[in-house]
Amino acid sequence: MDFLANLAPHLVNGITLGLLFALIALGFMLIVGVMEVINLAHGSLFALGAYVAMTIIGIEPQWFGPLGEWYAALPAGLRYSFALVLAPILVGLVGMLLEFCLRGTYGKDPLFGLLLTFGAAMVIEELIRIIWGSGEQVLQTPPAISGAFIWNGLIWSSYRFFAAGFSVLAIVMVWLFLERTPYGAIIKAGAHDSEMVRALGINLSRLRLYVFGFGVALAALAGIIMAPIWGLRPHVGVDAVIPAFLIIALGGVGSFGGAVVAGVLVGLTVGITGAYASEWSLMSMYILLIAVISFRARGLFGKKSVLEN
Amino acid sequence: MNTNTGVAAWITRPMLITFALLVSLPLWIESVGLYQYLGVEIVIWMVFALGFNLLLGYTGLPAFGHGAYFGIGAYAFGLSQLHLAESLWLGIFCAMFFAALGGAMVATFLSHRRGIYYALLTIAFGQVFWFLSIKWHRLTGGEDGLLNIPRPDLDLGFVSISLASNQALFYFVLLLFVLVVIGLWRLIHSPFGTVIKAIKQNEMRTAFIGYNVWLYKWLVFTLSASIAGLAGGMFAMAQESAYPDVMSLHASGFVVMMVLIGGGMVSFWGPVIGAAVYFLARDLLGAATETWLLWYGLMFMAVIMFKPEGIAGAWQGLVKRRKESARVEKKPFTG
Amino acid sequence: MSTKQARHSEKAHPMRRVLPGVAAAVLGAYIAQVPVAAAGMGPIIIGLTSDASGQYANSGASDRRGMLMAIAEFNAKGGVLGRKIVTIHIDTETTPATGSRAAERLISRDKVSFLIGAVSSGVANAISQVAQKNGVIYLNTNSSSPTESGKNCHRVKFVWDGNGANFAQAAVTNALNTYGKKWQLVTNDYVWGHNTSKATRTLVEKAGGTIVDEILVPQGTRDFSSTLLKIQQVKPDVVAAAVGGDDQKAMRQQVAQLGMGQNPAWINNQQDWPDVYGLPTDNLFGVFGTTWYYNLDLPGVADFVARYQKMYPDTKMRVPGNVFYNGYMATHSLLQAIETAGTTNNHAVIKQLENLKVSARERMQHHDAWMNPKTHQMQQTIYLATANTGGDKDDMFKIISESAPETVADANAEATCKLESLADTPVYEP
Amino acid sequence: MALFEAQNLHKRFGDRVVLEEINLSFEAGQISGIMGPNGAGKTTCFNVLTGRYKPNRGKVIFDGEDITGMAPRSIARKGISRSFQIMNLFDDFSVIENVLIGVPQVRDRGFNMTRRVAADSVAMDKAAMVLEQVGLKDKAFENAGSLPYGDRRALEIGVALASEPRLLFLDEPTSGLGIDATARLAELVLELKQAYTIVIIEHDMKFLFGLADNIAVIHWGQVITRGTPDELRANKWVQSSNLGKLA
Repeated sequence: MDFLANLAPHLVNGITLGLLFALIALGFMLIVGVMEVINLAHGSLFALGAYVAMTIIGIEPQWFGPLGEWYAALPAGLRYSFALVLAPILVGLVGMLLEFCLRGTYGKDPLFGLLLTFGAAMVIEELIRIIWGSGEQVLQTPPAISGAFIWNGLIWSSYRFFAAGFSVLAIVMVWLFLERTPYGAIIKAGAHDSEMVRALGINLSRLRLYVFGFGVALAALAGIIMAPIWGLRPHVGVDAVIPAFLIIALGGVGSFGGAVVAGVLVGLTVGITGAYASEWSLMSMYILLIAVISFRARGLFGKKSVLEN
Repeated sequence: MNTNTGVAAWITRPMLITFALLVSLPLWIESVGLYQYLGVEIVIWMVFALGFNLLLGYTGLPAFGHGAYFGIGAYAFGLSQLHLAESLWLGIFCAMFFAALGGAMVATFLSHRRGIYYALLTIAFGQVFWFLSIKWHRLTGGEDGLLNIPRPDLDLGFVSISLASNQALFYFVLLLFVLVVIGLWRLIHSPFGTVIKAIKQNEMRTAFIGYNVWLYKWLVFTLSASIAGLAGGMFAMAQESAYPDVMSLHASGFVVMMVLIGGGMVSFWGPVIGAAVYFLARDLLGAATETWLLWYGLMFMAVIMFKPEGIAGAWQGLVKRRKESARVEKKPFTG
Repeated sequence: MSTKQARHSEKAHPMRRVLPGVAAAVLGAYIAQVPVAAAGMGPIIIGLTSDASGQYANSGASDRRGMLMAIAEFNAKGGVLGRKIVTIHIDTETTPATGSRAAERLISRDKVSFLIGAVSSGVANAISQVAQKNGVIYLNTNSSSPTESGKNCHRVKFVWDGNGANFAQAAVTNALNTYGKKWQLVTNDYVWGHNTSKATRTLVEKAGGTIVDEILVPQGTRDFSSTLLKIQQVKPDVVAAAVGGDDQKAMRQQVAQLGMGQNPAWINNQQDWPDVYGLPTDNLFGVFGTTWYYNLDLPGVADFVARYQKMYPDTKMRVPGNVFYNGYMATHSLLQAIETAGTTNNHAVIKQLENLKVSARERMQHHDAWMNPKTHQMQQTIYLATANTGGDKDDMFKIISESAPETVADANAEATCKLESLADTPVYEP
Repeated sequence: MALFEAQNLHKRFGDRVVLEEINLSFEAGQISGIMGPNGAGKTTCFNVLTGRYKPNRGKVIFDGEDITGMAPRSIARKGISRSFQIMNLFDDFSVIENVLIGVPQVRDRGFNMTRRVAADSVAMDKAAMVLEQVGLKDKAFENAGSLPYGDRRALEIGVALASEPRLLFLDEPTSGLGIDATARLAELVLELKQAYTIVIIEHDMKFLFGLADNIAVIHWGQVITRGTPDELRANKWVQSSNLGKLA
């Protein structure tokens, strides 16, 4: 009983963590699932998103004259939500730029896409270092979602729950978009046969452009959400891309539900080991992956993927 | 990729040229502003990349955690020297053996997988080894690394040569490089080589012809892991220490970069060219600018975008175009 | 000159031909930059091995600024022994393997006379090993790992930062009396973390406190929520955290979010200025160590800060911190040692450094400092600080105590450090 | 008894029954045909017979030995080889390499890492012979990927022949071929009949009726009738179905 009392908070915590992981993996999942591109720049775009948001929130009055002053006068909450919308869009455009570079690699060995984005990751990380410096930065969160609250005897971070809740929102939105809109249908079709998409008379290259942009925007969004927890530094993306990888492998390529379930699963595993075998908390997710993949060829819910041949 | 039915001699002209170039290296390396130690590292990574390309280029298996076996080799070499006996051959043996062992173990999980899941599993295992190398610090020295690894003499029974100087070490490393090159060249023109290339092109048909695809994939992985181990062992000699970061995802990514920049997908020599370019570019950029990573990434993106077959591919294309234009000149009345 | 050359050739080549371009640039620039001073009376070349990328990029930059300022001041006075001082910097990427290569390159190709700079102990080890082999004097400016002046010490290596043991010494006893006897350790699960926590543990137990629990967090941990929950469940009086690098940055942020910085009491190891500068002060919870602070009320400090601001008018960091200070002091002392030795001969300079004594005034610290000849670690004043909530945005620390070197000496360093004999250290006189 | 027998095979994908109560037997030295409209389950049946899929129920017996659910490679090594409807070649290899890799001499030395393939004259001759048979001799060193369609079909069969099978399965060998190419293929098959037992899946009835000694008709995943071409021509069902009109 006492043990359960101890365990409970860690379960809660593990689930929140898991939702965050799922959010991190979301954009990566979309790109890999639909375009069969393993986007190793996911991490640095994740970081870029946070940096851009930080800049937008902290715009100095003098930058844009009266407009700037009016903006700077806005309550923190408004500026934050503004950044939450604008930053992903901007980074999404960067993503589209990257997609142009990727075009040459379509239909070739998927390796090339993977390595191109590996190069891009380096470039973006260095650009961040040049623009914002290599120092530790802080992404300010509005007071409404900052601070902590006490819940049966333990202190919990309000922001963490906001973040988890936001992840749920984002996940549901994306799911609705994929399942309940014609665009979603097309995207899913594109995921499984580009033949069919062409047959539908849809411009495949434009589809790819948008999907990639969208996936990257999601990466940026995750970056903004994670920055107040992980902190912000040019190479923070590395911490994002590996879990994303893992979760996709675990959930199965091209499976939306899989990614979400896997995210939560990883979160729980890390959370619980963190409490009872903390030194293995990082290792645990790899073990989990190896265990699952050894028995389930395509992760939990994976479908056959072109990337397998 | 070069055909099997063409004449495949033990030694070919490109080999002789490469060997000659490298043998003479110590004579001119300083005068072009390079330094001996860099030569050592380059050749070591050439060996690593060659072994890795057996997996990536010839069998088409995307393995992204190969730094792990390089690292295992380095640690195995170091530990054998520090705790067992100071002997070069023992060290090399341990390096190759334990890397192969690790590889074989992982390969048993991997070999019925393909494509992205193969890649992801290799990454996961790579991370596990990396993690262990830090975690198990009583054995490995953790993030401080395994230090003061001796460079044992090269004992040939009748004579024993000291490898203390980087130049002596270079020639030893070069010797192993030569053996590896000849060995691999032979291997890829052997029946085994033909089979793995077949697996790359069409795994299913290869099985239907009656080959045990799993076993071949397993064997290739183990083999290339042991070569990675060999390289790692030499690396431990060169650095006289072994560090966890050679096992990190980045190090593993870099060897993939070398192979692709060089053109490993289309040429036996790709990895060799790639390793050389990689280190030269990196060493210069690193010394020239704080932002070397930026230029490095751009360069890399450019190669993938404009010459995905890598340098060797570009070269082959050039030669081909030459030939064609020549042919056109020969018969001016065509068309 | 090499730098300009290379940058130029970089920009010059069109994308499409990038590879051959770079290849050409490589050779071109190499040929162009064959060392100026092969030997003899050319300038003294100093190789700077501070990190410019990776985890410690930021501290590395600050470290390097310190060295460069010291060098600039000497050059202004006409250099050392009448020789100008030039520097070559190579990014060690916070990666030991790169550290060795960088050291090999600087020694064999650039023929440097001395090597300076490190933040990560791994890199410092790698460099010092190559340096020892060649007899090149190497200054570890900023790695605070006890192993540096312990089991991994070298005759050619001199360590200028206070280490985990020193800070523990300074912190533990007074924390034990003020906050309580029930301690919990949070330890980064790698060598540095374990050493630091071990030091704390022994001190705590010696002083009659108890360690109720130790949480090991793997290197690379970004989410400390479960750790923090665990701490709340254990309810210790004091948490002594030996968490470093990015892990520490992440942890700080999460502790701040929970407002757990005050209760329980936290004992952190050293907080490097570049890591905390510009952060909100609630990121700076608990008690932590440092070797120097720009607001110390001591003669010379104000002037030092002014010189910094004059030389680096447009760095984000408006005031120098401990990392800069260590980089500066190390380089300064080395150059002085060369001058007094009257030669760059490594043995002579080593002897000078081993008997180095620097007055409190020169060090801008409260106590005289001296080099321990047995461990090659600078014995210096250790300060304990805590967040300064009142002050302006630069004045982040409140110094709460200063301890004389002898009171905080790293007890088991001398036992574990086995320096190579001078005789086994090759003579090196560039 | 027959060289190859399938005894009441069942195959389900999920809840969809694809094969039901399939009983087939192929006599040595004969050409047997399996026909039926598209989607009747012919190819699935083939895949079950050659080990690509395990049947849910039933037995596959080759030369008196139960080979049900054996891995494709083991079945192949027992002397059963097949061609594919969707072509499955080694496109980066030269034509002769495609055959060479199937040659038993090469296969048995598969783990040999030092011997040169090209030096193995026995294997080379064997490969050359196969190419002779399928009429690709003069294209031996062209790249398989760049062959015209008809030649690729021929090579598809060549690869299957290389392993000296006792039983040869051909999956829709005529698909995509023109009239005279089909005619040439028919000659080739008759020629092969001297050496091999052959099973052909076809929907081109003329082709099949011209060659096969006996034919099984599969529809809705079941064998609805079997017999010699003449018997089938007489068969009510075949006549009623459009299949008959073709023949």
